[in-house]
Amino acid sequence: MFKGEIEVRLKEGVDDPEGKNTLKTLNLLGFSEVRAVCTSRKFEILLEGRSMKEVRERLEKICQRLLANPVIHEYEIKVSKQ
Amino acid sequence: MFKGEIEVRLKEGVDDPEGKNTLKTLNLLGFSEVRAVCTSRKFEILLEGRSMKEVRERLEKICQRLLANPVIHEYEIKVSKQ
Amino acid sequence: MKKSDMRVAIVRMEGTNCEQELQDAFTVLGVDSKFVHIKQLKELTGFHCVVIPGGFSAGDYVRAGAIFASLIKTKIFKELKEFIKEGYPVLGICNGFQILVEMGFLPGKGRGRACLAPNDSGVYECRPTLVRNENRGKCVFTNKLKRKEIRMMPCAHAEGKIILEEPKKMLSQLKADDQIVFRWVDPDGKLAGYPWNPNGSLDNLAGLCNMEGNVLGLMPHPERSFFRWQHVDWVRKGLSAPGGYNVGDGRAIFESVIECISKKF
Amino acid sequence: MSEVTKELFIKRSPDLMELELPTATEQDLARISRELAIGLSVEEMKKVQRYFMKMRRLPTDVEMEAIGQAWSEHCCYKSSKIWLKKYVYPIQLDKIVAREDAGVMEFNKEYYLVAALESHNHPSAIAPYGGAATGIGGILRDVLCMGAQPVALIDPLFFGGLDWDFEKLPKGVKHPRYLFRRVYEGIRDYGNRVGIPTVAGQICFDDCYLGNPIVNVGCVGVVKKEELIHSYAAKPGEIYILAGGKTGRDGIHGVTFASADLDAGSEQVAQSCVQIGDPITKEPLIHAFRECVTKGLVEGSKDLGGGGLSCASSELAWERGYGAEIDMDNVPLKVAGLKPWEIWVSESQERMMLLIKNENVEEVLKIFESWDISATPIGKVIKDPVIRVLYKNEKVLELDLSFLLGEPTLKRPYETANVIREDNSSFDLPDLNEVLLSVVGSLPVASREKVIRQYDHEVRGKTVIKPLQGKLGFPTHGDAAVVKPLINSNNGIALTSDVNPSFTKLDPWRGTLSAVDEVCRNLVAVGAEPCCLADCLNLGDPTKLKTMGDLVQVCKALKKVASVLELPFISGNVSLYNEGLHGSIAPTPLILGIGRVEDITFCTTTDFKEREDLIYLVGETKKEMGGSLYYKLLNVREGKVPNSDPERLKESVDAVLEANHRKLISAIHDASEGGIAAAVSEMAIGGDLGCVLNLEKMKNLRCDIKLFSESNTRWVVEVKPEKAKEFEEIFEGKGIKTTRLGRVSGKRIRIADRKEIINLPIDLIRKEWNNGLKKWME
Ligand SMILES: Nc1ncnc2c1ncn2[C@@H]1O[C@H](COP(=O)(O)OP(=O)(O)O)[C@@H](O)[C@H]1O
Ligand SMILES: [Mg+2]
Repeated sequence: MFKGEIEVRLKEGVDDPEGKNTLKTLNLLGFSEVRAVCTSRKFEILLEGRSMKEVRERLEKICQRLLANPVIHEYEIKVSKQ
Repeated sequence: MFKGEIEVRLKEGVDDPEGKNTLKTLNLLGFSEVRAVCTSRKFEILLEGRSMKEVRERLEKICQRLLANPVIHEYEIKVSKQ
Repeated sequence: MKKSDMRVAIVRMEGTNCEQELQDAFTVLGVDSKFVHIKQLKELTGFHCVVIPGGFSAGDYVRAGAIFASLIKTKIFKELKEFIKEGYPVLGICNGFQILVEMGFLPGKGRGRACLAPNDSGVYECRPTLVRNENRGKCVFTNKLKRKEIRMMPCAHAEGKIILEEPKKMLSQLKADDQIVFRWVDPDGKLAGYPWNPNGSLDNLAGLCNMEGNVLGLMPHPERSFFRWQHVDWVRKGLSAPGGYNVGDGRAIFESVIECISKKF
Repeated sequence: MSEVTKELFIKRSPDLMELELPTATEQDLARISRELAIGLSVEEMKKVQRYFMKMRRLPTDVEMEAIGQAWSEHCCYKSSKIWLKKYVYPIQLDKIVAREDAGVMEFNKEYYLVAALESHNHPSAIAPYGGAATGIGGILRDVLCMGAQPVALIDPLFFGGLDWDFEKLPKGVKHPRYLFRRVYEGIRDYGNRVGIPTVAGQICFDDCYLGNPIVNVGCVGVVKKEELIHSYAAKPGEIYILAGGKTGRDGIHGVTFASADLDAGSEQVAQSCVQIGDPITKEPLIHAFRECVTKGLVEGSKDLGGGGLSCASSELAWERGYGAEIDMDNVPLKVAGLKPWEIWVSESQERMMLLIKNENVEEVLKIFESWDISATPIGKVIKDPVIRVLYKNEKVLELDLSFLLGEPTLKRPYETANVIREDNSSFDLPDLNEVLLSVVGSLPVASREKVIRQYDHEVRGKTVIKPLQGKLGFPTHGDAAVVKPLINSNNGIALTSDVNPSFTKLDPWRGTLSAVDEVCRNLVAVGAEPCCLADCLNLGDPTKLKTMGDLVQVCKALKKVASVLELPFISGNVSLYNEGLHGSIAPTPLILGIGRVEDITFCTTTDFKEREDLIYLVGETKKEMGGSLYYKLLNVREGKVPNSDPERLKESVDAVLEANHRKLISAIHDASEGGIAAAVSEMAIGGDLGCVLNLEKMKNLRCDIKLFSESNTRWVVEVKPEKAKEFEEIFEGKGIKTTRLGRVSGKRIRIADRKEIINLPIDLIRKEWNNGLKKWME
């Protein structure tokens, strides 16, 4: 069994309303030292496979098909054996 | 300037409907080797501060005040100097 | 107090979006209400009831209600606490419920903590739902409802599943102290699963009040069944209703609180 | 930038380029247009060249960009304008109060109704979530800028087949399942957050949309008559105030992008065109703007959509022949370092332009401030019809508005395609029980519940006829949704949208007539009198003869039917260059129908109400099976597309409305995809009541055709036995056929035509119907 950790985040230059609103709130809450907030999403995926290489390729496909949109997202994949 | 990376995730035992839905979809899309999906959320925070220690304490507060709900969430904080 | 002297504060910020229909409800019943933006809210004197409407305060980013709750906490927490202590009613609908729970007003001090987690379905659920009045008389928002009476109040939320930190213990406390106000039921009045329990809430909980009964939080929207023509099946059943022509199931909540204010203050 | 082109660009200051246009050859002109990505043809570039030679100076890059935006298909309708002007715009013109960013009509004595309809196809193809979300954002602003309170949204969507093989998709093309999911999620997350209910829509699947989904969005609102705001400057001296979101690099070249074919390279190019909506800026923007309107502080207004600041400031001024002077230094920016041309044409979301009298500026700024929304004066209206833009004390643009907005039009060549109107098919009668189950479980008919429930269709508490209706716990589809926008009036607005691409693909003429027919059927079914239409003409590449031929056919058909029905087109949009994997999409003239309900307590729904009530069919059934669901399921590729006779439609509409006013209708559903079989099934599902029908009185057709024909102008109606006579007389009096088919009964659908042909429990039908689409959405 393998574990894939995928982080999907917005590319630089793409607006992040969630980050923007969180920043605004933190400042209002008195955390005036906070300068920027970016949000991203992580998926931890347990999956079967024969090799790290094969699993990585499958995870790559999973990102392309479902989890990320190359136009606005970038993603990072880490694979480990369980 | 410091960078805090905060990962907020559901505690074990708390349902993760988003993870469950993603798992179902992946299976349907033909990724039958996928066994489990957990999701979590990451906040990257840029902030000023005098020391790693102080910054960590502030981030701890930020989690308690806003980013996490102790009933369902656990979180992890990483700090680095920028 | 006369109805014409009552003033209701409807608290809002960017993203609250059920406030107009809420105001309409009070207006129809002859009670004056005022929208107050959380930015401008400095004191509660002059108000006799505070309502936090549904919607997506601050986009519900981070977590439903989290941002609104922490803003109230920094801005007017003490005043609101005092207000509640004096016995004035406070109502949180949907997002408002999430906010009251986030702030700790529900289930209340010394009661353990609760949370409104994402629906089991994982998605937003906008549907007609039924709730049964479980309250034995403590809650000031349901005194116009009969015990065990079933009412239609639609739900519309993505995070409404009530989770208790220590489920067993807290549940029996809540029961013992008459803090349970509404449970989701099916048309036969049974505690059914999805979709009648739209979010998978523990023990079908849909609404809770505090120990004193003057703070109510509920996931369904009584303002969306204030009139009979808001019911999904009014064309089948007609507009005459037990309470009168075009009276919807949710109206009793507003009538109850108005009656409570007029008696108490 | 290539070496050759580089020489044509001259740096005038760190932020500004000038172009060596006078000496440019045809090749150079083409290259410049390409490098700047402004999408102008060589002909158009020559026109620009001549203008600047006359001016005796070189154009700046800001000017070139502004012209590129203004002359894009999206902004100036150059390919479609002559046809719209000839056929569509003149219909019932006197009923229209204004046709600007949104259209305006009378609603009741005190209020106007405001509506707008637009496409968001290309952005949604590459960034479905953001694309669909900003589509809603944009249409809300269109309605808002007329001063109106938006009250309902409607979202018609078209995707490729959900079962398309992943491996057969070229790189960069997204799978329909991904697109479908991300699009409705985008609509959900934006619409729910801004708190305007999404009450109606349409989801259609056809492989012609592979690689190019159609995402249209409509919005209606209401405004007190005296609060109507126009999209033009009334007087020189009025101050331009830019309100809402900040300006950034997102959404640059959106309109030129919308006017180009999508191809594999689009993903890269497109990144900057993608706009991200922020509903949590929009929601308070609505409140703040409305507050300014109700206080009478706004003279004119326009939303910033396609073409950004450039289009909004120019068009506001030019409409009444004035000009504008804008100082770009004051435009609030998201990030530093934007070039002036980027600021000028950025399509960043959540921005509105207001025209305010000098003495009111302060108060307006205060109102926005109290809502935490940025608002900044950036210029003023001037008398001369010129637009002048300053940046860091430098004039970066000065153009005659008559040149910039002079409406370039093209009369493109076209060819009318042949249509087949024959049916020589012959096949054995299949097992109709099985067919009925496949029909109700098929994508065109199956339940949309899983999507509809994710949209908040009840926020504002004014949705009196909901998209899902029926007995509690037994939801079924309605024909149109009705909102009751005003607390003190029982007047309602009914909304629906239709077009069946299976029809328009085979026969654009009849397909278009059918779309309007269906819209009217749906409106009168809830008890609404059709009062106006809006159209979004989604078609392929206009340089193709066939596409232009289709466009002309569509416009002519709209004129024919709308003139008879006396329905004006209050708003509309043309989206061209929709080219999918299989070439041009089917011509998709999406029709939005808006009806007026005098008293919402007269509204009717589709669910069967009571046992022993009679069931009628209104209208005539013919063997018009081209593009029908039944033929598609059986793989029969013949048949003519159903025709629609506008005169008969009008008579029928009046008759159904009369029956409604006399309260003779217990339930009613129009017959469309899947014919009366599908209609009856949905009526049974929602009432949890079955029926017994006999089709013998429908003459001269085989029983399967009777069941599944999609002939237009038909309804299935439930009528109380004691009202049967009065009901029949109304239709008889107008020469419209009614056929008594049977009665409401039991928990099964039983249909006979001499012998029994259908006998199924409703629970089974409901199960298939519930799963048909849902199974693709897990
Ligand atoms: N096919 C059409 N039918 C009717 N009106 C149309 C059509 N296409 C465009 N219009 C109208 O032309 C005007 C300009 O359209 P458009 O530039 O898309 O508006 P905006 O960009 O302000 O939303 C609008 O009033 C629009 O409703
Ligand atoms: Mg516009």
